[in-house]
Parts: sequence; C-alpha cells; structure tokens
Amino acid sequence: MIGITHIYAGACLALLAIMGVTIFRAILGPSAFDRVMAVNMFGTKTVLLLSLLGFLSGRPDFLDIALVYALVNFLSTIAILRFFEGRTPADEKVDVSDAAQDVNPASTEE
Amino acid sequence: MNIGAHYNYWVAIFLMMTGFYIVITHGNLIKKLIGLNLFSTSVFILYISLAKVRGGTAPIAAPGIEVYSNPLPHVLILTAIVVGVATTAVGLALVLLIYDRYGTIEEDEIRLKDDSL
Amino acid sequence: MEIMLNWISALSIGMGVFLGVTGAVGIFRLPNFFTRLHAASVTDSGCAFLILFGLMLQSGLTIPTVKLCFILIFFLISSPTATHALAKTALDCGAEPTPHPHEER
Amino acid sequence: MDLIIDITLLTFLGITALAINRIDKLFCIIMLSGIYSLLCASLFVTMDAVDVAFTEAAVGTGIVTVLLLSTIGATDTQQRSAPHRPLLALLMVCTTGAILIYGTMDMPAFGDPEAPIHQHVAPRYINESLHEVGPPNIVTSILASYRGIDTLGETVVIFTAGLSVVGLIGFRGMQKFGDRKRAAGITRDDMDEHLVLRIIIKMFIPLILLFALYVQFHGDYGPGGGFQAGVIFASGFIFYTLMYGLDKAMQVMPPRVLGYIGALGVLIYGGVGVTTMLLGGNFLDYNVLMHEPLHGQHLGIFLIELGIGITVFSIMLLIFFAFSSRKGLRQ
Repeated sequence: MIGITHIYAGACLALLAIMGVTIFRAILGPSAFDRVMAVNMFGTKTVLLLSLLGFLSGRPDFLDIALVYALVNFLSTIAILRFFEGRTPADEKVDVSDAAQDVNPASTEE
Repeated sequence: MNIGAHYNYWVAIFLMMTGFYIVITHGNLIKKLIGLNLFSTSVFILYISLAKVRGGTAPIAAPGIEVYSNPLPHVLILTAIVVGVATTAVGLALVLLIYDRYGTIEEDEIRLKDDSL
Repeated sequence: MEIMLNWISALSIGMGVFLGVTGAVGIFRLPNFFTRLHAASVTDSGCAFLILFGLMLQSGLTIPTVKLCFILIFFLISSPTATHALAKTALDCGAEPTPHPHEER
Repeated sequence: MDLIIDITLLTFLGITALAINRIDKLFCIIMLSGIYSLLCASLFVTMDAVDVAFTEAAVGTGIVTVLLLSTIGATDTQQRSAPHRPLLALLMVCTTGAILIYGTMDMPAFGDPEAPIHQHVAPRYINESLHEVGPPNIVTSILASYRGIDTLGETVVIFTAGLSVVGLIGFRGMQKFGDRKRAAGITRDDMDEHLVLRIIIKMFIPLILLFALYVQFHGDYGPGGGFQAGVIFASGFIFYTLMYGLDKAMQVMPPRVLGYIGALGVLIYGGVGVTTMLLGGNFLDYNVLMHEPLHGQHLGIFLIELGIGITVFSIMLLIFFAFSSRKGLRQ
C-alpha cells in the first residue's frame, strides 16, 4: 500500500532531479539570461522541496522558511535584471563577455 | 563502515579544499572572496552536521517530541553567517578601493603597477 | 472522505511533479533562450500551484495551510512577473527571438 | 530517505563548487554562488537547523548576490589571469585534504546520539530552557539568554563592519544623483520601461515589511528572530531602491538616520545589560527585570531581539546604499 509519505518522498526525489538539471543549465549557459532563468527556476523548486520536506518530516510548521526563499529569490532575480539594464552592447564598459556576445542565440548554438 | 556515516564530513572537507584552492591559485580578487565564502560555508556545514541527531527534529519545543538536534552549533553558525556577510561586505569595499587606485582587480596587474611606482 | 482527499492530493502532487519534469526537459533540450524561458515559466507556475494545492489538502484548516496559501499567492504573482522582466530585459539587451537559429546560421 | 536527500544535496554542492572554480566569467560565478547558498540552506533544513537555514536564505542569496553584482558592475566582469601554479596548489590542497579526511576517521558517525558533542551542555539547554528561559524555540533562548554576551559581540561586529564599509567607500557620486534634471529623466524612462514590475513591487513592499515584523516577534515560537527579521526588512527597502532609484530611497531613509538607528540597536542591547546590573543582577541577567524570573526573561529577550533586528536592518541597508551609490546597479 502506498501511503501519502511515499508520494512526498517520490516528489522530493523528482524535485531533486529537476534541481540537478537546472544546475547544469546554470553552469552551461550559454547566455547570461539562461543562467538567470536557471537560478530563478532553481529557487522555485527549492521552495517546493522545502514545503515537501516539512510535510515529510511531520513538522510542517516551518513554512516561513519557504516563504522567505520565495521572497529572496524574487529579489535576487530583480536585482540581476537591474544589473543588466543600461548595459547595451554599444556601451564599452559593459558585460561584453557574458551579456552582449553570448546573448545572441544564433551565435552560441553548436 | 558505511558511506553515510562520514559522507557529510568528507564533502565539507572537499568544499573547504575547493575554496582554499580558489583562494591560493586565482588572482582575481572577487573570485578570491567567493572562494573564501565557500571555505566559510564548508565550516558551517561541518558544524551543522555535527549537531544532527538521528531521529531528532528541529530544536523548537513541541508537545509529544522527545529527541531534538543539538541547538548549540545552530546558534554559533547563525551569528557566524551574518557576521560573515558583514565581513564579505568589508572585503568587497576594499576591492572597490583597489579598483579605484589601480584600475584593475587582478593581483598580477596590481603588482606590476605597484613596482613601477 | 479521508481517502478521497489523499487520492486528490496525491494526484495533484503527481501532476505537479510531472509538469516540473516537463519544464526541466524543456530547459535542457530546447534550442534557444526564449523557448527555454517559455518552457520554464509555464511549467513553473503550474507545478508550484499543483504541489502546494496537494499539500494544502493534506494539512486541513490549520496555520500551515494559511502559510501555503501565502506562498501560492506570492508565486502566482511573482513568477510571471520575473519571467516578464527577464524576457523584456533580454530583448532590450539584444537577444533575438529567432524561431530557427540553425537556419539563420 | 533523509540520507538520500542529504547525499544528493551534498553532491550538488560539490558540483557547484567545482564549476565555480572552473568558470572565469564573474557573472556566472555569482549566479552559481546564489545556487550554492540555496543548496546550503536546503541542506540545513534537512539537518534540522531551521533557524540557520532561515538566515542563510535571507542573507546568502539576497544580500550577498546584490553586493557582488554591485561590485562587478563597478569594476570588471571577467577574470583576466590564469591560475597561478595550479599543480603545486593542487598538491598542497590534496595533502591537506587527505590529512583532514584521515582526521574524520575518528569522528563519531553522522547523527550518532552518543557523540561527545551531545553529552555536555546541550542536554541542559534542551531539558531546562523551557523552565529557565521560556521560549519554545531553544535556539532563541540560547542566542538571547544563555549566550547573550556572545551575541552582543556579534552585533557589535556587524555594526563595526557597517561603519568600516561606509568609512571606506562612503557615498561617492551622490552629487550626480542629486542632480534634479538627470534624476527626473531616469525616473520617467523607468516609468515607461517597467510598469508591471513597479506595480507588483509596490504591492509587495508592505507585505514584506509586515512579514519581517512577524518574523521578528514570532522568533520565540518558530524559526526567526532579530537577525533574520532585520535582513528581510532591509530587503523591502532594497526592492524599493531597485525600482525607484537610490535618490528616492535615500529621501525615505537617509543614511545619516540609518547610522543613528544602527547605533540605537546596539545601545538598546547594551542598555538592557546595564539595566540588569543596576537592578542588582549580572550583566544581561534578565531574571531581575521583572518580579517573575520568566517574565523578566521574556522582556529581556524581546528587547534584545529588537536591538539586534534594528542594528542588522540599518547596517545591511547602509552597506547596500554605499555599494549601489557606486553605480554598480543602475539606479
């Protein structure tokens, strides 16, 4: 008989697998925005993992942590996006390496 | 001897050594600071691993729960994290000042410019 | 009733996980940034909604349900916003949503 | 099950650390260090350290990422030199690591309830803190009551770090931001650019501040407390700064006032200690604050957490203002 704890455990494992894939996307890139997207998605999955872990361990009182994660994840995404703003390719002191060159998807696909 | 018994400690040591390697080989000051962060985080992981008790739960008293993990290392690490961030901020401020003075954050180039002075 | 709730929440969590895995495959396999972003964002909201909904059914009318509800509302607002901002910034910075990057090459 | 999650998370940490070592684009490294910190925090939750996870999440992912981004924005986004003598370093690192791993062989197994660390002070804290101090959250009791002097030291260290950052880099470039025309121009552009983001964040800011207060005052009963609440409160203002510009944020919360507030927090903390001494107890012995020892403890912990929260909030925000006035993040 499969209990609800087995469902939680299976969901946790699947979320861990998804997190692994997002880590590889963050490492491989290729563009800076892919990395931002990966970090954002990683944060979302972490929040879900934490909620599940609370129920798995039988003490779901600690969901405040998941809420903080969601908040901080949003904050860091916004901060990263503000970082890119005004860094157009014309500006020479910009993130040429990561933001401007790689960003063209056509040039980075192998 | 099973893997689970010491895996946490080994990974903590691995992370510590990775941080150490980054600090001693890379010349970029920001990367050095991130390596330093890795190093300190590995210490956090080691402490928290020591605090875990098998079958225990978080050290927040609730009726019907008997076994709690050790709260003392949690307190030490909690304050250490905030202090670590504050000191990282000081380090980054120093990096900004170095960039103002030398126009670079690479150790080699700073050394070159300093010799010519 | 109890068994019904268990089944519904198990089904909901299972579907949420399925959506999550779909998103992971999407961000791994799809060819360019905008398609990947599409895969990530669409599944992200759905996955979060279904899993949190399943957990809510399990905890009943308690404080954790309220907190889960907050997390859910926060997600449903912040996740599309972040995606919107990300896509907009990428577009402004010069990434082009070309449908067939290989042909263009 | 717990063990599987634990081992997987640790393996991810290892992979991320290796990637941080390999990659030379600083932006990518910062993204990875954000992931690294989230992984650490999840690991802390699986190992029952909920308060630590709370702090790591709020601080490691939020504030550190923002500060690092400001720094690379103001300096350089690419590592330009090759590693120095990698083989020699590798040899040294491997030797040290091997010695340390040899050292772990004598350590008690992970999670062993018989380990020496669980025998000495911890049983006293776990068994007696409810009767001696009161709050169900044992971490809060230790932090604020048993080891109050230690925490005072940490608070002062944070305060000093904030002062050093402001002393080192100050608020350079503020005159430019004071230029009315320019500021107005930027604001109008942004209005057109980011309407959605602006409205959403305007909606969120009050909720974030409210949540921070909840974390502050609920810290006795669940995970949370002054350190976490201060950082979350500062995050609310960081959101505001990111959306409305440094100029406006500094009108809302002038740095001079922030300096005073930070000092006020430390003063509250120290003041409680001096008060207890004047009332005839030891330094930070809250039992004498009121007639009932437990009530005294409650009041003392409340005041101290308040002091910590105020200091952490103002110092984090001050540090953020100092960094973002360097034009790292566009305001």
